[in-house]
Amino acid sequence: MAKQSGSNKSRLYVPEPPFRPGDTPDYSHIAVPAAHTPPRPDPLCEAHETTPHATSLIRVLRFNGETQGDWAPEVSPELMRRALRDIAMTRAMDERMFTMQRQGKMSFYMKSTGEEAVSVGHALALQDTDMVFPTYRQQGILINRGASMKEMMCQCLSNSGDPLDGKSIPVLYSFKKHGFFSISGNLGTQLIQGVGWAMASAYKNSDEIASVFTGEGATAEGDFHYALNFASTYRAPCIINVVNNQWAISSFQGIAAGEGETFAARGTGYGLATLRVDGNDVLAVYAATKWAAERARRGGGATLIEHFTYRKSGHSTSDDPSKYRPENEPEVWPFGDPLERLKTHLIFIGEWDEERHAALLDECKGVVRETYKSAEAMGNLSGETKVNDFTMFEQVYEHALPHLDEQKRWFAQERD
Amino acid sequence: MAKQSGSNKSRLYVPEPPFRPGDTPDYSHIAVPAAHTPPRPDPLCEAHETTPHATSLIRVLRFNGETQGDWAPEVSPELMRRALRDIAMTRAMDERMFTMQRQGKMSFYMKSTGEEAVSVGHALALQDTDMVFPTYRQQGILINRGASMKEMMCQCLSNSGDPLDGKSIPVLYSFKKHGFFSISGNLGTQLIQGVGWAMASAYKNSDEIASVFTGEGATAEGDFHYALNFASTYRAPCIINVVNNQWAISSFQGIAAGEGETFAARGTGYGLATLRVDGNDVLAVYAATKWAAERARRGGGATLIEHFTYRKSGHSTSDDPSKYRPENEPEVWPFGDPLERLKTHLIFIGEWDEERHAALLDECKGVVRETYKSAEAMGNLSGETKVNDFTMFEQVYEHALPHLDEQKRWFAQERD
Amino acid sequence: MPQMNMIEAIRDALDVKMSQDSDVLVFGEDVGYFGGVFRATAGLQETHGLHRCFDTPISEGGIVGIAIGMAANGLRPVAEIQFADYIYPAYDQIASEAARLRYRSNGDFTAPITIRTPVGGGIYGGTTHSQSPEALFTHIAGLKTIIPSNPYDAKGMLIDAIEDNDPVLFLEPKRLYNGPFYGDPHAPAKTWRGHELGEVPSGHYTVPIGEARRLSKGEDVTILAYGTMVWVAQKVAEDMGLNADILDLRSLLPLDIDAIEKSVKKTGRCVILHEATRTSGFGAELSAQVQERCFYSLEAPIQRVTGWDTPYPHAQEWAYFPGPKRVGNALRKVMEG
Amino acid sequence: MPQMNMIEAIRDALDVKMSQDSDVLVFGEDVGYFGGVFRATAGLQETHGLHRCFDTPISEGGIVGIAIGMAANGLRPVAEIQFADYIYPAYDQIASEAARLRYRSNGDFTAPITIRTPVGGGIYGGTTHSQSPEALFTHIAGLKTIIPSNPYDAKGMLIDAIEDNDPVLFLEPKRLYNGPFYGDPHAPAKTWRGHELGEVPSGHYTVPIGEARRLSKGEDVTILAYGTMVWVAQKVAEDMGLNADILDLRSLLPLDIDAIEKSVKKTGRCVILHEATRTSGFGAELSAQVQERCFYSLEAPIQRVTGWDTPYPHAQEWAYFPGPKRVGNALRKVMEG
Ligand SMILES: Cc1ncc(C[n+]2csc(CCOP(=O)(O)OP(=O)(O)O)c2C)c(N)n1
Ligand SMILES: Cc1ncc(C[n+]2csc(CCOP(=O)(O)OP(=O)(O)O)c2C)c(N)n1
Ligand SMILES: [Mg+2]
Ligand SMILES: [Mg+2]
Repeated sequence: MAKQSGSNKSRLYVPEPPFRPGDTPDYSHIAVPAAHTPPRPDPLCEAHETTPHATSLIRVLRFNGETQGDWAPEVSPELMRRALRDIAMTRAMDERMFTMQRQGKMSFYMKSTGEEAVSVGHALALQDTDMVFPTYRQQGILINRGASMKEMMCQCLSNSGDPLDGKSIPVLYSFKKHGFFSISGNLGTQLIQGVGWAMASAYKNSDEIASVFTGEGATAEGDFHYALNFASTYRAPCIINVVNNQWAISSFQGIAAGEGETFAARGTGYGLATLRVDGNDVLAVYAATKWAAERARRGGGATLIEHFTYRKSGHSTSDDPSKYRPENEPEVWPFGDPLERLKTHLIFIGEWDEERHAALLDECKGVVRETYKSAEAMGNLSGETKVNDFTMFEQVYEHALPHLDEQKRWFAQERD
Repeated sequence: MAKQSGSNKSRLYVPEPPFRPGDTPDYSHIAVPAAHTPPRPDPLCEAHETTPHATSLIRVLRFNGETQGDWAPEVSPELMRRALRDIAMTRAMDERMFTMQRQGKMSFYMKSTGEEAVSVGHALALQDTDMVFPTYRQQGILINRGASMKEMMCQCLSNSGDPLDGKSIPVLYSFKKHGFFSISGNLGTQLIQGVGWAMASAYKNSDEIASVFTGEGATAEGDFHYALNFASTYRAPCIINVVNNQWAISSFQGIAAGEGETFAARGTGYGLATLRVDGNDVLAVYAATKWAAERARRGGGATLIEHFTYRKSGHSTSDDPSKYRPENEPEVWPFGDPLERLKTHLIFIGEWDEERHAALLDECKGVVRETYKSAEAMGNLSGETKVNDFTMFEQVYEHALPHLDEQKRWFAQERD
Repeated sequence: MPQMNMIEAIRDALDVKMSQDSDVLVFGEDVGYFGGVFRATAGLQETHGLHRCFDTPISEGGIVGIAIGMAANGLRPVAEIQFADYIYPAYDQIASEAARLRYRSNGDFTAPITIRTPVGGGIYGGTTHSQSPEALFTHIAGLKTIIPSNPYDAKGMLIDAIEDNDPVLFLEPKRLYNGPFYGDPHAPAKTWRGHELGEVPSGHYTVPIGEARRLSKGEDVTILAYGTMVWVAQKVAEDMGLNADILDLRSLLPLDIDAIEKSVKKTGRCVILHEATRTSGFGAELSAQVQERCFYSLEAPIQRVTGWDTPYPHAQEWAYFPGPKRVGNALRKVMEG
Repeated sequence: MPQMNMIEAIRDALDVKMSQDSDVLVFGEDVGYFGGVFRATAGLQETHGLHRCFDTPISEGGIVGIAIGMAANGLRPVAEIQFADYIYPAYDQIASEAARLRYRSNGDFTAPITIRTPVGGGIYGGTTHSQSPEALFTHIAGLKTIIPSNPYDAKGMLIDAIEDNDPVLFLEPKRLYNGPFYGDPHAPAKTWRGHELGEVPSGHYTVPIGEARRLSKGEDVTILAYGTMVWVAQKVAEDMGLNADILDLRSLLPLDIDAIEKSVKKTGRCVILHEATRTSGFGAELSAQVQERCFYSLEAPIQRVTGWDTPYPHAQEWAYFPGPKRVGNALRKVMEG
């Protein structure tokens, strides 16, 4: 099925995605397992007992709203409605911020649309004191943990309410009080830091675990290898999450890893437990996380979880995905939408209905709108950000060093 | 069995080798498979068909001298005697150079004693035009390919016969004419370069493949991950060799990789073919290499081979292994000695005898002695190296840049 | 004469070399089908084939690593690092390997690779899309580090870099891709259209590595600049009515020290500009060399105008950027000194 | 007062801190049971336990990566990089992460780590066991880079580094481990025994980061040196009978610029010494700052004596090393100038 743009007259093999702009994407070859999900072993099983899980797919929610299989978690309708709300809220916020970026209010924004179930399901299954080392697409964790949306928005607007004082680009949040590690603009680097954090936790005999994230594209960085390797050697209490949303800016997942194996399978050879989960199925994400968290907390070491999902939007506001993939690919992607799937289930079990759903979406929109308004009142990048320029000299070191003090003085003299 | 030095009052797990100085090493728990070696699949099989090979051990030579199993290669007695000679010669050279280093003739030396079958068996199975990216313990490849031993020795002596003009420390050979890439002092870096070399070979529609080496310790570097990953994505025609000689200076292999999986198994999750071979069995090394080389040459992509062996000597002349492992561990290591094992086989099939063996060892010793004499006549580091100091300014760039010319002039003015 | 912006000039250089020499391969993150996040490789895959211009995994170390291996095997790889801020995972492959392969093998093996990467601020990229790490590379013997400031130079220097038998780091001031930038973010953006350095000959030509370009001739003061700061220098000197000798260094290692020395000996005054962090920036080396060679001609202390010793902040971008005001102050100071 | 060589002083500093503070962990390649290839951690595992002093995989990036994570979780990790020549795989974790974590999170998270690593030549280590990469780190805002030249400072500075709330790179001139080295490889080796700086108090004390140490007071010339070159400077100045103000900088970032400025304003002459490659070495920054601050006091051009702009060769080690002859020549030149 793969075809090659340009002529490839040599034996050098370069992978290509199945569809490009102009093609009619057909994903019927991707088998969506209906009923057979791999069994749920004991969380303290031998790592190799999860080898089959690395190449199959853990699913709980069927498209018709039923739940199924070994992994179906016992969760209350309240918890599921909470999940639904967190997903809807994350999506509403993303929507709004994207639009506001287009209006020049901030330099940049990144949506997580289509993959919100990963962060929300994951966060629901952790304890709030567990430290997550997120990428820029886990805003759902902050929403779930009750971080102030206004602070998040102010960060994106780089205004006087920005807890980071304008130092970082939008979306690179830091919320220690919510167990949310400062996001680095450098891909991959936090993976091994999270493992170190978990080692410290073990050293201190604490129960807290770490949960680290990477996109599938960034698994190619050395830090991913370091993380798997150190986690294996020191049996660090952590979860290593690969969010496989099929795309890394314009590169399909076959560039990141070749076409031979899943991302979860990477962990097998390191002696780690490995799970591969339908990332659009919030209950499956929840169940897999619970399993891995229990394993880590009880001394079983690290688990690598691949969350199989799809990046519905562009990579960021700077990206136009129609340049490299068919425009309707997000719609024909065979795993559905995480919000819709959870909604269908809740309706199926009689705990939700269309009216309440519409009201929920409205409510989220309203909250986001009001919050945004109050955030923007504190400034935005196209107007007056109200960030004090002198803050740029702060937090380079704990205490300013003499040469920085001197430069600050120069700055003060030269600006007027 | 693992015990912990010092007290470990925390849950942080740190692996330890089974035996330390003072212990009586007992390796009876390491099962040496007698007859059951995994079957030999077609070299163009699917990668995952070699998954079992990553955790078992390919062996051909039994201790009693018989050969056995699927992998037993059809090799002539001449070829085997050639292998025997190469191993013996490598060992004799290592012996001599080690002694000479102790006498201050060179700054440093590294032996490959106990693991010569890996380089010799491997080189025998490649074509001489295949490019190897060796570590400092593959001198057997140079011996096999007929590199000038005198040049090798002059390199170690950093004298006027040193092809590298004294620029590099001993053992870091470079022999392009023998398909032997310049050895880097930085561990791991060459792995991904070898993959790039192989990609270029594929691009040029050449039949040449690359074979890259790492010790098991250095697999923890990012470059190992890059190599496996890029080899998988672009199906590069290469062999990735992990020489697991149990030790990385003072660290046992459980530090490098944790205790859960073999080094060969690392490749499974990358979708590479994986073989694990008794590295003290030169015929098994030969057979595995033949298989992997055929696979690569015929377009099947890369194979990861773990050569399971043992580093009998110290890491280098700067190391004293009795500080961290029992002194007699090399003797009780259950896989025997590569030279002895091949000799036993040749005698078993009636193609060798003790007398000829003694004569061979004598001959090697003689050749090495004479070669060393003529090499040392060209200088050594404790006496007059006869290296022209001005050569240090050469080969920084193709053509000297003005600032280097200037520095060379300063040097000339200031030295007398 | 064709008019090109800097991206087009870079793309044209790649196209010219790929057409001439089948050993030239181009690769990096998003450079294949998509043509690069700054579009510098757009269309090259279609023209030259999938195997000659392709995407790589997100692994800067791996990208430079394969480039070295390919180069050792006779090819001429041109690798893109998406932002210079992401070059550090490749630092070991560049500094320990590409730069030292020829030396440690005494010429037995070489690594004629070109690494292209965007540098500098001015696009609200914050700490991780704005850095100017040139000084971390000028300290590495065996490597060449160059940085054009306009389309004409970009094409000619890139072709020269690809043809060079040593590894070359080719830095692209991203704020100049679409036009010269004179330091005022509020002024209407200029394009290269109509600028004489936006006139880029088609086909093959080179701008030799190692030669500075004189922007303006003057007797009052020497300004040493490169990348974005070249245009800031020009504008400020003009606005001040200074008779300045402005050198666009273009090549940092090798450095055109003769041109610098001649100029400072004539003017007796020197101001050095760069966007990078001040301490141990390349300006330090320039200042040291000028001082060593022109000590007896200097009439005032050499001034450096640089980025502050902090990471490149996001919202405070223009407070960080060494803009016209600070450049002007330094010029006034050096003229008074 | 206990007599210690530099290795013993470093080990003692680690022991003191590990005894005082259970948050201090020590790890790196071969540092656990074996005690490090230079023996700096010998005995610490036995004394403090396997979980407090342990071996790591051969992965410099991983080592620094876990150190950052541990530090963010409240510990005080001290990581060893076996040779500074092998620090580059960790460059990204150091420069992009450890040094910038506090900044990018506006103080929400911090990385108080200490990285110890041996630098410099003098042991026939060739290109990959001799490097002095300090300038690659002094360019990084958010990091501190320090380098002791003797046992007393080594212990006090290492303790101060561990207690510092910012990441500190602690460079150990390996040629000084066993004794001061005055630049002549053929002279009988000196040990620290009997040297006043080999007298190392037991228990806790600090030598504060940021303060230079004056080796000798003089009016003729200022010599700025650090690491191995400190002793070469002392010997040459003595042999020449110069009245030299010799500053052992000890801390490169932060730099004790006040002490430097005061000294050069007094002497009017300045020679800067380092082993690292010349171009963009730390000497450039020193020269630039001295020139900026002391221009009107300078009576001769500032001289730099450094390693050549080549990799550190093996057999030609002593031709590369900026030894007494070259230092003497520079001093003569600056005195004449
Ligand atoms: C070290 C590094 N290299 C490159 C980049 C530029 N970059 C930012 S995001 C991205 C794609 C990441 O893809 P993936 O890991 O799949 O995550 P996703 O965006 O799909 O969530 C790239 C290449 C970067 N930020 N850091
Ligand atoms: C990047 C890097 N880190 C550390 C070292 C120091 N070092 C040299 S050899 C070695 C051990 C290597 O062990 P292994 O890979 O198992 O190879 P072996 O020596 O057993 O053949 C170490 C740590 C180095 N040379 N390069
Ligand atoms: Mg992705
Ligand atoms: Mg080993």
